[in-house]
Amino acid sequence: MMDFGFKISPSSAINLDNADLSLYDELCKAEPDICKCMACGSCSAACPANRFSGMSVRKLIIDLQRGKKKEAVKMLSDCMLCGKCTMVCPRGINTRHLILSICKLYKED
Amino acid sequence: MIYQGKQKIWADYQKEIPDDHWFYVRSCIRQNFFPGAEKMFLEICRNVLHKDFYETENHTTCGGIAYHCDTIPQETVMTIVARQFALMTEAGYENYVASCITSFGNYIEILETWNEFPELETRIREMLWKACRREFKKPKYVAHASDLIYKYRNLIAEKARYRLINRNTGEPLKVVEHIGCHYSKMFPSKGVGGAEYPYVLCGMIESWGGNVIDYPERRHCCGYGFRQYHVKANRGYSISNTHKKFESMEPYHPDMIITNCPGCPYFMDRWQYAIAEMEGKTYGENGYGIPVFTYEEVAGLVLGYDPWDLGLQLHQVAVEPLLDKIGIEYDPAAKYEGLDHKDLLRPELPGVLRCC
Amino acid sequence: MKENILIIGGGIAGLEAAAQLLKLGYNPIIVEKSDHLGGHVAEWNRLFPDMTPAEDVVSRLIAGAGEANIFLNTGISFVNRLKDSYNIMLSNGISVITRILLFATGFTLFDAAKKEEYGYGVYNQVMTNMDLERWFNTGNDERIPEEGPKTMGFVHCVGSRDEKARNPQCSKVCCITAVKQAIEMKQKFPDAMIYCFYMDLRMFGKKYEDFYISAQRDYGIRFIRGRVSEVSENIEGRLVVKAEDTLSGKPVKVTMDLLVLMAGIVCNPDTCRTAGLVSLPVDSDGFLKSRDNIADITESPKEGIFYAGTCTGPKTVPETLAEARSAALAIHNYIQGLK
Amino acid sequence: MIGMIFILSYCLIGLVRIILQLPKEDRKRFFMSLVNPKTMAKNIRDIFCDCLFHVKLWKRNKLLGYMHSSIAFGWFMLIVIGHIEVLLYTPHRAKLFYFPIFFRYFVAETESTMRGAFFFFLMDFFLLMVLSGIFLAMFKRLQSRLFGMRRTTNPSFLDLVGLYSLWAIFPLRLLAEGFTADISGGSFLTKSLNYVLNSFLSDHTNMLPAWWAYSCALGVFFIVLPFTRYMHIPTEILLIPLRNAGIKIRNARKGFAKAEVYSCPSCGLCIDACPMGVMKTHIKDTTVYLNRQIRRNNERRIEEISDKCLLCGKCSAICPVGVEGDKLRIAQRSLRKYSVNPDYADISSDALSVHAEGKVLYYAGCMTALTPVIRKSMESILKKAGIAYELMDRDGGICCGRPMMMAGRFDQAREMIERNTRIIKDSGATTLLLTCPICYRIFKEKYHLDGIEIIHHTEYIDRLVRSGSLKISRDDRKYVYHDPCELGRGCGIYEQPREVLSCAGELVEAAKNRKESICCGGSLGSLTLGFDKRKAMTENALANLTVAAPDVIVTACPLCRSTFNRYADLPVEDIAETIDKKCV
Repeated sequence: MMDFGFKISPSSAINLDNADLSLYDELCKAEPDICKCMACGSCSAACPANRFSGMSVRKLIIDLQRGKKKEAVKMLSDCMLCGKCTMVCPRGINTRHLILSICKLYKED
Repeated sequence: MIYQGKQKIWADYQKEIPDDHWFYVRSCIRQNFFPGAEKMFLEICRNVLHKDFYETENHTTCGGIAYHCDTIPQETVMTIVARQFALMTEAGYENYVASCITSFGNYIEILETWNEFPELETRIREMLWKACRREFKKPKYVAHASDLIYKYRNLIAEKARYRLINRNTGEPLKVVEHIGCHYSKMFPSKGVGGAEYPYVLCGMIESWGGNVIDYPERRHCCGYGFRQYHVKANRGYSISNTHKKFESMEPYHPDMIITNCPGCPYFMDRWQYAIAEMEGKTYGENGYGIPVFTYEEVAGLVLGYDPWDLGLQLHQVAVEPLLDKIGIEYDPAAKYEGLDHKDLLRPELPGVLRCC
Repeated sequence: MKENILIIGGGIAGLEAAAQLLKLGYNPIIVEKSDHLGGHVAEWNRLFPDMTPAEDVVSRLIAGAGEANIFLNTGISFVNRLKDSYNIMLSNGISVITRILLFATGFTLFDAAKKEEYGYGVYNQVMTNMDLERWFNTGNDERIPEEGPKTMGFVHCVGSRDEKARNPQCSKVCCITAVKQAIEMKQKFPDAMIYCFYMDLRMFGKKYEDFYISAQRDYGIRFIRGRVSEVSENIEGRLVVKAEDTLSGKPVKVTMDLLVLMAGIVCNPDTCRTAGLVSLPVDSDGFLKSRDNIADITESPKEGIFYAGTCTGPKTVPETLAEARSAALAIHNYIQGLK
Repeated sequence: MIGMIFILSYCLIGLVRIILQLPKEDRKRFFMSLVNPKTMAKNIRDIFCDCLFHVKLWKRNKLLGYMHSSIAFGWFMLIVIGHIEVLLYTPHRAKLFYFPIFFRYFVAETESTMRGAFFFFLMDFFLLMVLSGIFLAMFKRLQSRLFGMRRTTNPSFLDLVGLYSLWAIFPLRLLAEGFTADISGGSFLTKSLNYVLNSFLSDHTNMLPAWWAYSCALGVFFIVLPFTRYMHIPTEILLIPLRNAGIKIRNARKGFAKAEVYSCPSCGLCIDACPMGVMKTHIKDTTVYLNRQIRRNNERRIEEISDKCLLCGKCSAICPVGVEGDKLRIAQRSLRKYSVNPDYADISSDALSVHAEGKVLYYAGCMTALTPVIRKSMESILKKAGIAYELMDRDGGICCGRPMMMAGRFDQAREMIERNTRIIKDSGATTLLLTCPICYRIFKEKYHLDGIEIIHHTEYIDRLVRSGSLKISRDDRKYVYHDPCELGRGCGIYEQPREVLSCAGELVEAAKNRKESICCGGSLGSLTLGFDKRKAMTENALANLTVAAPDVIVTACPLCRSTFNRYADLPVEDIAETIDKKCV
């Protein structure tokens, strides 16, 4: 293949048709409240790890819903499980247990 | 797809195009990419249809390419345009037709801006006067050259030697129409058929016997995007967009692509070669690409002009399979012969994309 | 002799106002341009948030206004201003003299075909909220496959909050309607994947938020924050819907079998024409202008002309009914004051 | 007879297994402690107090205490005296351990001698004592409320078999001895029964079935014992010396944890103690059921029970045998396998470094960030007292690690501890001040800050008040102090906050306080309890706090504060807020 000095980059668009949501569906069974997230961002704003790794439960949930497992798992790297996100969630989602469930279900690559 | 629904929209976006007496301005880049196209436009309009099309050697670029590359300010591009209008006024014309889509968009944008901000127009008049002591009247009608071919499409169809039909099967050819972004996306009412389903090329295809393909990424840019290509660091972005378009049209197996913009045919033609080299993928039949034409070239083909006189040998994607499909006669040996039968030499053939 | 009160529009506002005016001892005359009473609500199937059948609401209202004079298929031809009353010529040739005019002219659903990029009327599988309600009522629409759509979507704010659609206003009820319809579709087709594309979710009313939470958790409806940019048809005739998923900051693409456009509420052009007959002013949002948008929403700036319902802006059914009652009372007080 | 052999061998094997399962160092420590006279004395004392006299139960409820000690001590004495009798009368038979049990059957003795009468009396006395205990036990089955227990456990089938055979042993013994009393002799109980029986059943042939029934009941009891809650009787004897040797839970299922699980008598005291108990649905998630499920190896339920718990530690605090429900659960949680494991390597410490040479370093913690008033008040107090201090986590920092620890993820917690330790040591501070008991507990238990004093603000304020650096004005408001779980039961701090508060106004007590204080329901300990499930617990805890009609609820934990504040009708304050307002 010829090197032109530039490449065809894969689309950054999320294609929901072929997003692999099998793990997410499994997660939904374990944590049905995950669907209640309305992306208010309280969790991210309160998160002490956000400052270090951009950890955000809001983004985490969205990423999982869009099948972006890699990005989601990476975000968990600095989670300290302090539980502040659970304290502030206006929809009463047990984000702390959600994180543990994700840690259990998903894999680091 | 409900065809009547589209027709209803087309009916809402009809634009008044005078029949005759046009001041014609060329594109900066087309003559290098597809030199036969503009020549064929004037040839058809003047010699086939006997219309009055005036052209002056004094006209320049409209400045649009620099404007869209962010290299000149708005006042500059407006003054350049004002000078073009002055040339038209001096020549005694009121109808202004541009060969280039970006020019067309540029003229429309500037005229609309002047409508909204008359003080800007006054300032530009002053600047033009200071710069070259010229005055201008605003054109009564501004059209893109494809608007005129659209207008004359049925006249051309009457005189046509060929139709866009597969000679072997009798089926209409599957044609992708690609409209330049600056044609009607900025001002939908200024384009034939509006922005969502522009009719300008569809009308030609339908009159000349082809079938229009409506594929999901039909609205997408060809990938040129001015600074996306001109800045080398962005070039991957440019080709990625072209790639996306081809991926989207691929399942429909189009026979050809018709465009009405200077950049689009060039990039859709040349990037097919680059994509083939990068990905090993071709989109036409038997390892060929999908031939990409300007509307003037297609008009010339159906009217029976010699493909090599239309400059089709300058296309990267080989046009011969399509010519064979339609049944257009051509002399393969004459492909690389100049006007004076001088040998133009044969280009090196690409490794992946099949060419003749 | 009972006092005549002319009510323009036989929708729920007109019917409720007529019922109240009857009780107060007046003679309401309803003029309705269509062939049925109940307006848009009569064409609806069930109403949020308790899934009340629209038919029940309308038939109750019609029963309440039973003794009023009702002219169907009738418009207003012209209006003559007399000294202290109006002489109104109806399209059926009858003329009415009244001191009181009540505009209950309602709204028009935004013409979804105007949002060309969504392809309503061009693509086979694009419909509006109204079409869907009609299907709930009749079960007859070839856009909806018998086995149900595998994937479907709702586009919020079609013709609302959109300057390009010439309606920058929020239509107020579409958010909750979309959630309601999504739930109903999920109830009918439990295997369908349903997306809602929204910009904001305005769950302002009683129990709306519960409805929304239930849609998310119990029905698994996926909400994507982002306005749909364009819709295309792919080679299989399925719809390719593109939007930006603004929450992840990425474009999103999904292929669907059905797309429902939540057409918004815009001012009824007939309202404006009729209002023009008595030179009523139009507010900046395109709806009729009240004397005061806070204290006197049911009163026009003109003597003896009153408003009820969505002719002054988008409203829910309970709001419209409350306003109709309020207008009836305002009329009563006005007439008392004349004596 | 078979029963006895079975149980003895079973216990022996169990003992060896548990001891073998202990980590090497623990095992060594255990054996050393056995020969150490001090711990030996303590072991013997504890075994007597706990296993025979049930001192803890006496303290809790006299009836319950009597029930247990009468059965245990009475039976123990029966066995001891029985042996003495055997030794005295038939020394050659002493080797047969079953002999004393059926002594009356084998030997006809005389009560006419003083010595004989004395033994007969003692035997009958203790038998009566046991019987009274059994009677109480039967009564308790029906009316547990009278014994101060609102709810008891739901016994399993084998438990019931054990229970009924236990109940049957002593009445049958009485019956059997009653039949033989005229032959073998007896005292006030057996003799009088003998007269009654003889009055209508004069045939001695009844004697044999009665003795058989007695021996069968005894046999059944011992055979089912290992599979029932009565296994706690032998296990507790092992648990006590293990505990006294300072051994802790290291493995969720082996060694010390196993000893604890088998020591659980299924008494169900923890059911009433559990704050989750306010909702009926949670009754089966209490420690007694955890122990039962661990014995049954029901993994699904073990996970469910251990994840739900708030880790308030109250069950451990009141457990008569000392089962540590909270620690057992954390140990179960640590068994979970996670495929995603956070590590904090990329957190830059530079941004978090502080300079606090010779000063007090104040670590507010994550939860305090949600109740900034605590931090503000604490800073204000420090300023008023003229203390030089530095904040460690003004813009947030690394979590103390306790929440992670509670989730059973020790490696992650340890990493956070290391990171924080470095920051604190590098700061040069002399004192580490904490306003959050959750942080405080882990700093106390797991951090090694050599030389830096770790102090909770309740202690610190108390010290400031005592030293006179802080003057508090009194008012006539009534304050009730809520003991946060991690501070009270977790770290044993009960009195300092009360000292401080009694300077500020009238201190009243909650119905249940100190060691028995009720968790606010907001605890981070529970992994699975949803927000909606906690409301009832908070309201119950509030009801407990407000019995003495206080004006203000004062606590010393940011989490308790925000949890109570959500549902309380009274103002809820952190002790720092209260004191800051009252500082002169």
